[in-house]
Amino acid sequence: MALDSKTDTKPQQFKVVGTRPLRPDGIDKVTGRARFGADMSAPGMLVGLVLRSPHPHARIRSIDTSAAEALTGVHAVVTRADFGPPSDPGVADVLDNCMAGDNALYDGHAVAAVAAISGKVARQALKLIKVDYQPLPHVTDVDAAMAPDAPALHEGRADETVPAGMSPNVMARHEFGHGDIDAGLSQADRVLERTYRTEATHQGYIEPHACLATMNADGQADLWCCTQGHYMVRNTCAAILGIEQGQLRVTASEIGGGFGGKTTVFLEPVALKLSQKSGRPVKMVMSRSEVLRATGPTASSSIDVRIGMTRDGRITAGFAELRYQGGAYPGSPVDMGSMSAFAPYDLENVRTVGFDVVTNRPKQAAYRAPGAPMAAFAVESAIDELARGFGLDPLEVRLKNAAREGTRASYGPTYPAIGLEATLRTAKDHPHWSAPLGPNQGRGVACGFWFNFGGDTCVSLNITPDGTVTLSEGNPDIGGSRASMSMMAAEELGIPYDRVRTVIADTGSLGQNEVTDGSRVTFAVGLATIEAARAAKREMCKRAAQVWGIDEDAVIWEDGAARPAGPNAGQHPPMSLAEIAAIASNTGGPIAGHFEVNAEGAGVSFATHMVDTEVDPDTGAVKILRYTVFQDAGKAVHPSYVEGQFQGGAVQGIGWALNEAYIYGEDGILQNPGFLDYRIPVASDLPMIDTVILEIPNPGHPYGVRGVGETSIVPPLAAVANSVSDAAGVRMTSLPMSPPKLLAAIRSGQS
Amino acid sequence: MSKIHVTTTINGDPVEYLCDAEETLLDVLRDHLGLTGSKEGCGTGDCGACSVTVDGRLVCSCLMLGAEAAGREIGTIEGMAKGDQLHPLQQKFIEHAALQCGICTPGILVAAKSLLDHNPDPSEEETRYWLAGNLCRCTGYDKIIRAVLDAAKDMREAS
Amino acid sequence: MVKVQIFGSLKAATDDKSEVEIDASTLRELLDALADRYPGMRPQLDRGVSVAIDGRIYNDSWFTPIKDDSEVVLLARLKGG
Amino acid sequence: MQYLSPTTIDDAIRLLSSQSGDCKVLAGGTDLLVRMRSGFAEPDSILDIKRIDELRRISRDAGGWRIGAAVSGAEMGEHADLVADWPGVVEAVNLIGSTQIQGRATMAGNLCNASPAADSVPAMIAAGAVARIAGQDGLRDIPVADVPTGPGKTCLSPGEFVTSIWLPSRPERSGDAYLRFIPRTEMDIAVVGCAVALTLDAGGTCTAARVSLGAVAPTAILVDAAADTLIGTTVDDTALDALARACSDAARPIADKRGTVEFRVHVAGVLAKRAAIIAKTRAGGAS
Repeated sequence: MALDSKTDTKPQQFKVVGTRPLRPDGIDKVTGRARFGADMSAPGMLVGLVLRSPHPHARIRSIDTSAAEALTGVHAVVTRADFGPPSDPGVADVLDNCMAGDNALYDGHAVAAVAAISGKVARQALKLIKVDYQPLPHVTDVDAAMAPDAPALHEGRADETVPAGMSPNVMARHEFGHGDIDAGLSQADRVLERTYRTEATHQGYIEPHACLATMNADGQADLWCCTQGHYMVRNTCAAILGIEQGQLRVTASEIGGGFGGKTTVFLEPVALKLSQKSGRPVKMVMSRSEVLRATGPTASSSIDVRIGMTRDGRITAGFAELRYQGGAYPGSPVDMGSMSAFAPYDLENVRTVGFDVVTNRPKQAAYRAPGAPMAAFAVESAIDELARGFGLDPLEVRLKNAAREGTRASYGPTYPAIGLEATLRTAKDHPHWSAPLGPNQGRGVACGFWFNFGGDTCVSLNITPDGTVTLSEGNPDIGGSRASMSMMAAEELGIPYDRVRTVIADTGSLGQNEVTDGSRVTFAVGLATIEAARAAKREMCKRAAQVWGIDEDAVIWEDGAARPAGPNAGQHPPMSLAEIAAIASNTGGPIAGHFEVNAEGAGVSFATHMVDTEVDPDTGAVKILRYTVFQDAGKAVHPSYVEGQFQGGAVQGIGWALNEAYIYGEDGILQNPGFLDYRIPVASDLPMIDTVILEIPNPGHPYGVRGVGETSIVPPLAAVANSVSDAAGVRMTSLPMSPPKLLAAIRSGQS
Repeated sequence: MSKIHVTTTINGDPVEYLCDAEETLLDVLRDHLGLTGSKEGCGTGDCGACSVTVDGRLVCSCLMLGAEAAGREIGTIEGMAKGDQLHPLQQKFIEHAALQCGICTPGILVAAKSLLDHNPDPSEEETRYWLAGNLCRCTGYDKIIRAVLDAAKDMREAS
Repeated sequence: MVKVQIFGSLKAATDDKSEVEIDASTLRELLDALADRYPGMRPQLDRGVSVAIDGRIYNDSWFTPIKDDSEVVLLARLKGG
Repeated sequence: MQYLSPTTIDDAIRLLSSQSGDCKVLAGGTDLLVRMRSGFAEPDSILDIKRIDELRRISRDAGGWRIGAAVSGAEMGEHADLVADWPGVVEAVNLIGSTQIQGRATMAGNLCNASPAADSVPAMIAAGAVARIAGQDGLRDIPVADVPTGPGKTCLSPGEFVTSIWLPSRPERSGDAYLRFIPRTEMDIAVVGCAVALTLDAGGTCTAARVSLGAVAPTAILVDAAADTLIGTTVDDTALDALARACSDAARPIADKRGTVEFRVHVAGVLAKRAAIIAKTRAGGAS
């Protein structure tokens, strides 16, 4: 359903929302009691392990599993031959990624799996599986994969949008925009053309994928796993295995980070199949190297930008061609990158063209605002270079061109009330902007945009006999959402926060819930929670009306109690939630509210980031000196966790900008499948990350909430690049700005 | 191949177990003893999620054999709170929202406690370097560092 | 009639028109009518699109009302992480 | 796999020589367990030397220091007298990995792992350290510089293991320093490492120097030409520039995922200069 705007124009007064209560799962998580994916076991459990391709691209001529099956202690071996065609063709690529079919498409691609009584026996069994590979030519670079003679992964799979004559690795072409680029560029005082490149980065969640599966011969199955969406896991696994969704109950463990990477399945269908075959529960846990080799990093990109600017800082036209490789299957987020690239700006002439390219790398998975950070890196770098070239203030130039309410977005629609301008003005007035810089230091700013979304949501709110409230929702708590749901329920019901307990229900207990992604949870699940609370309030008002013998329309809910609506309703003392709950059995039975919705109408959000860096001109080392995030949250339900999202996104972006990268050799093998050389930021790399929360209410949410999780990773790539370029005196157009790359740029700039 | 019989002390309790020679202390804690608070994030000593103390010394339990624990005093996250009394660090982590997903939290708490045992008044920089071996991907470390420094301050004032 | 803005890669199906007029009062009617009128658009519509109606973005809800003067923009299907 | 934990050196030698299969010596284990985990090492037995008391000691020996092979980096860092004598060596050891790694990793293990990028090795070479090796034929002492023979390879024979490292007595007005370059501030393997140990006379002129580079060749190297640029100078800017050139000239690195040839060659010189300045200051020279 579509939701009507529910927010009045006047700011709302909140009692619970906007405060900082302790999260309800805090004690479990600081004592080690919280159970994550790998923390569950079952009686009679077997250990499942996966055999992975050592080749970047190979035809699988045959797989001989007989010796492994004969090994004592081995209870099941599966290959692709054990899986029939999926019942939904939409998951064919997912299955092929979980277990290779005719071809191994990347280094680390699963080709077989075993279940055995111990990890030790399972490891021995893997060595006994004989795979006859015929190595094929491979390609891992996006521009190389677009060459006409590049080795092809999926000949003939391009969709109808791809012009004839392109490389068979181009799967789709996307185009957005309006106006006339050439006309716009002709009005510019300078047209900047640059090519920008970013490497693939991994979401880098600290918890490897893990699951525990039990599947019976009759098709009934239970699955425990760490995921961003257990309903998605249920539906995908059911389709892959050809079983009914209702027969598969999935329970989400606590989740040790996801950032988009746990929005699909890898081990789960394999574990279920191993369990079915062995008749025993099967637990599977990935190693870190498996996580890096075979689960989704984001796309790497190569982007050409052409932007025209007048000398007073007006952007006359913006064009970008974006080429993203998304690994071995179609679906890189180049469409999102193409839509978001110029989204912060009010442009008469704008066009983006995106190409979705396949290569011999693991299938990309969503990563926090998928596709947007690299596009923002390109566009925000170009704008910065133009602005500085004219001697203009980079914040002023952005303000001059900023999208605002009524601007036609680069991706088409007209913006409602948005917060970009507020973030820019706040940034300009912030002491950080005017703080002095020392030698070899630089300052950079960049803006970022993300859509956010809603999706299917189902919650159930139950009033217990003693007047406490349990809220069941279907989205794993990835960063404090139990707290924010409890807060919104408490706010709406007018009761204290600690009277509400939020639980994450399994797939057997609620209807469909969309994955925890798209920054949707506080928005969509929050909205459903508020509506469920409103339903419960209506029922409680009805019960009070019954007791008072008045019309139910004559009862209102205020401050946690039913009250007569006015003097005409009669003199009745307020009846509290606890009082109504206590007599629920006498007034009709248990009281509950529930709400089911496809929560459309999420509000887009914007951020501006500001960062100071210091560059060591002799080594190319970069130090982050100071960082400030300015972002519109709509309404910050629990400001501490909003700040946490801002800070975490910024730091992931810093990693992407400076040192994180998938490194492939000529041989197509991933060279850094571990946290030693896949270098995510460590505590000593960073200063405190300052945050400024702005609140421009989203009219699509009762409390004005916008998603906050993703936007924060969009600006930092460009902000850091602009800062480093300022500090080093050379323009950096390729990420990561690793010390060897930066030093080479500095030295070639000097010579 | 017979298993090794190990007698040791974990969180002050006498513990005996049998393990294979190649099993790590982390394997033993998680798979044999049900102490799943220590996490395996990498298995190579790069993430710190499996941090424990051995005779008071902070180590990665993934880089130590179970057999090596014989006669040692092992401290894990499960031993940090005393009954229903959270350690001040645990309390401050909740108050400061120093965890988002919580997977790195046990390792960081064990490491932070080890820091404060060595140095009750660490600077921000000392804290950041001490904790550099504990990866957190959610928080950007800001609230973690604040929580540790705040806990240190409270503990100094209380002592 | 509703004016619908078409994004670039769909223009091949609309004789390069970036705006088309469709008789529709709900999202479902709109998508059905587009697919009927412009069969070349059908594969993309089957793969999924998002639709911005008066600045708010919808993905699935068939009966989302569309007014004659609504601003309607087709978008690539949104993804998130 | 078998786990062996002797309590004397003699028992260790006996056990080591009696193993038929691949027996690996376990000190801190911070490299060995990683190799086992990734399947690169699959030993038949492991000989844990940490139960041998004398290998856990730091003691005065012949005017210098003897550091047992089972002494952890953290223990070295906490030994004030050792730090006062050889700050560069201890810093180099303390740079290895995280606080957690420091709780286990040993200097002898860092040497025997024979990585060209090992942090402690250039510092030990610059300090003139000597490794004591035990085997069936008794003990032998050889310079640390001669222990690694290539990536992952040492001069140790089967049945031998390092029991301790000896650092010589520190001459008057001497100082040492080790610097490495890593992309982050912690947790990385050195892309380049450089150690400088030098001695000044009363007038501030350098009378002796040793300069060693890591991660620019198959093993850490002692660069005599670099030392020569310092000796006889007051370690002034001219000497430092010459030092940097000599180190860059001596570097014969490979390009890999951690750095390019050009980067390593250049940064070898940069670090040498910076390390020499620290060593000079520590020797009491004017800064």
